[in-house]
Amino acid sequence: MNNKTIVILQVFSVTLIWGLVLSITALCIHLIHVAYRVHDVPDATVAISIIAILIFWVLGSILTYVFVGLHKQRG
Amino acid sequence: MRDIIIGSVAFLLALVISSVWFIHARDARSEVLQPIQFNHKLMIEKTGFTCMGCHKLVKTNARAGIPNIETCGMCHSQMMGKSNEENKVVAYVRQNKQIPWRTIYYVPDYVYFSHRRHVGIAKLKCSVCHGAIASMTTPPRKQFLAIKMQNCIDCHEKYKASTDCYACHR
Amino acid sequence: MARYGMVIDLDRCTGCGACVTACKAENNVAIVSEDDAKMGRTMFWMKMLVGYEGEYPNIKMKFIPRLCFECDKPPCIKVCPVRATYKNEDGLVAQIYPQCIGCRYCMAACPYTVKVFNWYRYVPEKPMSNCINPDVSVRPKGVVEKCTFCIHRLQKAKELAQAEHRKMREGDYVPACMQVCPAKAFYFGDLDNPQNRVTEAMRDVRGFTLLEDLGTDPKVHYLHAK
Amino acid sequence: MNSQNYKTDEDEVLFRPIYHTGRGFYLIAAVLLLIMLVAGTLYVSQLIYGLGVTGMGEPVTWGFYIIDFIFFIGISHAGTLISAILRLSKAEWRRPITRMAEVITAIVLAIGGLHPIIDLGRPDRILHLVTSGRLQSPLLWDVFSITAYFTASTVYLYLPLIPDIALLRDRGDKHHKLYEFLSWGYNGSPEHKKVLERAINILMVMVIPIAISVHTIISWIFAMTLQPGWHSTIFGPYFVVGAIFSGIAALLIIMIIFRKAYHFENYLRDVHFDYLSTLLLIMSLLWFYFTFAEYLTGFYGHEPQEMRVFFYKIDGRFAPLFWLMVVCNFVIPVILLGFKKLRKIPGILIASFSVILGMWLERLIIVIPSLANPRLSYVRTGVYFPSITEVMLLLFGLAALGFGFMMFSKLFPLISIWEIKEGREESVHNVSQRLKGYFPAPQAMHSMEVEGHHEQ
Repeated sequence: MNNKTIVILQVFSVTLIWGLVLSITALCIHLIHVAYRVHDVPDATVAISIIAILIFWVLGSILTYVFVGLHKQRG
Repeated sequence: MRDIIIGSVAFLLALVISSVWFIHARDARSEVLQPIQFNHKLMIEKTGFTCMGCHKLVKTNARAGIPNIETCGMCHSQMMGKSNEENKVVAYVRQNKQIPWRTIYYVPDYVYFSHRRHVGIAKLKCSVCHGAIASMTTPPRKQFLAIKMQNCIDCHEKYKASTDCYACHR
Repeated sequence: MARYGMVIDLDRCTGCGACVTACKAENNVAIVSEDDAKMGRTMFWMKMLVGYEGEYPNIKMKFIPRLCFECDKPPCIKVCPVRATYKNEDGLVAQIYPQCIGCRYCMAACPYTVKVFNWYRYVPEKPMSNCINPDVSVRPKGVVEKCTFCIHRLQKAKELAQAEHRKMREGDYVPACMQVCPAKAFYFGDLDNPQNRVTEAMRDVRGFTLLEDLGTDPKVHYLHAK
Repeated sequence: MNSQNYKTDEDEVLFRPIYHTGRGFYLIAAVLLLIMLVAGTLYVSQLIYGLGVTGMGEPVTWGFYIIDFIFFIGISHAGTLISAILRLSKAEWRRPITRMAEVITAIVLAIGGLHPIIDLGRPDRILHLVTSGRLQSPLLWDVFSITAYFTASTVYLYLPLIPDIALLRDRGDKHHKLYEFLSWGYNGSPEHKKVLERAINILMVMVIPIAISVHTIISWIFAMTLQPGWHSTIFGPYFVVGAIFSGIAALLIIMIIFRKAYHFENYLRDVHFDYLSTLLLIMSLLWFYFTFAEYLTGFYGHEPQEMRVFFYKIDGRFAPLFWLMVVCNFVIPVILLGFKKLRKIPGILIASFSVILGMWLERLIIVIPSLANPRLSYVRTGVYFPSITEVMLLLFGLAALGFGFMMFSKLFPLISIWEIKEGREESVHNVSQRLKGYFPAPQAMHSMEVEGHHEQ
């Protein structure tokens, strides 16, 4: 395992968090869609998902910020 | 470190295998072989029967009804042709034994499915769910339209039938 | 769409328990072992609640057959995380067993405690296993179940009415508990139809519902002269 | 082992647990693993036979699992919340304790998050939450808030860990590649420090509302229903206060145990315990205030259904537990922590254990009596007695917490080394600067610096 693999793994770990963030976003959109289809209080669903999506996006961004910041000035 | 890699590879492998197995086990039902290689096409062509000729309850009952040997026996108490399969039918009729047909289409007990609703009231064609069964020369070996809720819902949405869970679940 | 409701005349009810038995038989409600019963796992969709009024020796027993009240504003459906319980177009509170994940939140939210849970997979023993009603599913383990107003009867009745090209009539569809009541204490039918006997009974001055102040608007009313 | 070169490191003690493992460690780990194994077996039997193996019935349909769920999630507030608040308020004494607090959070959240799944009748249908989840249900709020909190607290654990990982990487002994991977190329340059500091600052502000929301939402699971004893507006803050309360107690216990085991006496000093236990004392008083307010309003209103639950708690079957809870959560901590003489390590340890027990009892007393006394007064009062499965799964949670903590201590330092170093190098200067900024008068400089030492 050389340095290159480690960097690839590191990039992979950042994509993981984005995988989580995006899947949460997709899940929220899916749930909103379902709520609209069955007329089950969609506005509440929208309100809750907005908060959830926002939080996860900020979390993902912070981690990415650190990752980019630590790699930019490497060496 | 090596242990970690080996462990995670093994874990991923197990995950892949189990998920493949899981998906596979859900979809692929082993094919069902009937005791007699019944020929729907020949039957319809020779006798001019419609589906309802043999599946008599299809419009009035929840189950369509598989003909019993008394029905078969009306014609097949002796050989009418030369086929080997007919021979078997005749044998069953002579022994007065019901033919052990095997179920292909079945719904779980928590689902209310009725042919009356679909054929009698909604006037659906048999082929919607059972495919071109009238022109088949051998009995179907597996479900033409898999009995899955998504299939039901797709059709219900298409024809604006009720998609309320309580329309079918019980 | 119809809005099915029920009225139970407590002044007629003798507390015989025929409705309880009929419900158990009709809906394949499990009969649990003695040990389980002691832990409070008896399963009743229709339960005979017994209240006592007055002081010894002038005690008056009060019988209240309690089924799911099919509330118009049910507290249980609000909390279900997977839409396994919801109010359907006929105003019935549906409980969809294959959808239920068994979190039992609806049970905690129901102020009337009408829901029961399948703690085990109950396999009916020999004589009873012949008495399974094929129209009703046998619930698997780990799901919540409750009175359905005998929904399987409605499914059939609706279909028969459709096949005969007519509208549903009063009496086409009655739950099992009402059918067997020897005291004729039950009224059942579409509440939107003012001609029904049930709507008439609902206008009775003796009428009340349990825990009225919660605003759940139960569709099962009781009649009782104070 | 070539860590000899580093023997000169002033904080060598903090690295030691990573490189040296005593026999006691293996012994305790084995015991904890055994407990987890037994509990795991029992859980498998629950999977096979159904929830009937528990002691739950009707109307008590929630039992130990939900209690443990609230309890563990409550403990998780030890970490991120406390460490974030302390960081935010620039409390310098936080430096040696933040890491432990954050680790507790991450581990306990994972354990706590498992409990609702354990509690499900059909865990095989968990995917229904994805395919047809209802965001209107408080349970789904919980799924989201716990996921968010878990992600946030893991990130919040990880980011301040990076410099330490880099230190470990530079030592180059054990797990070199792992540290290389995890350190994300941190090299301690001012730019890197700045990036990390900024990220931590944003996170700690963000983590506080998330942490508060998590326990508020858990309380809403109960408060959103109409049940007597649950349907209360005070539940959100009440649960949060209880959570922080039990969190601090758990943190104190872990600190005392690992201080002893890993010889951190020089880092976790009396002043840390003193401050933390003062915090515990404040939370105890706050908890009492909330409990009093909650029960008094219920009692004064005298709604019959509410009173049935109320008397069941303070006078009926649950009275011993209720009063034990009051003793554990209020009387013992106030006595032990209120007097400076008793506020020593043994006293703090006892008080913390009593708080942990008391808070667990509090969850029990919230969940069970309300369920046992349904609103409909004709329904019989329920009985509940836990089965061995439920007890073992509670032990599983505790064992998993201990085990997880021990595992963590073998990979990463339990005390934030860079923060200690930074504190040593910079904060004395920073704090005195800050103190100067507090007061206008330049004449009293000398006496103020003496005070300054006292304060931090």
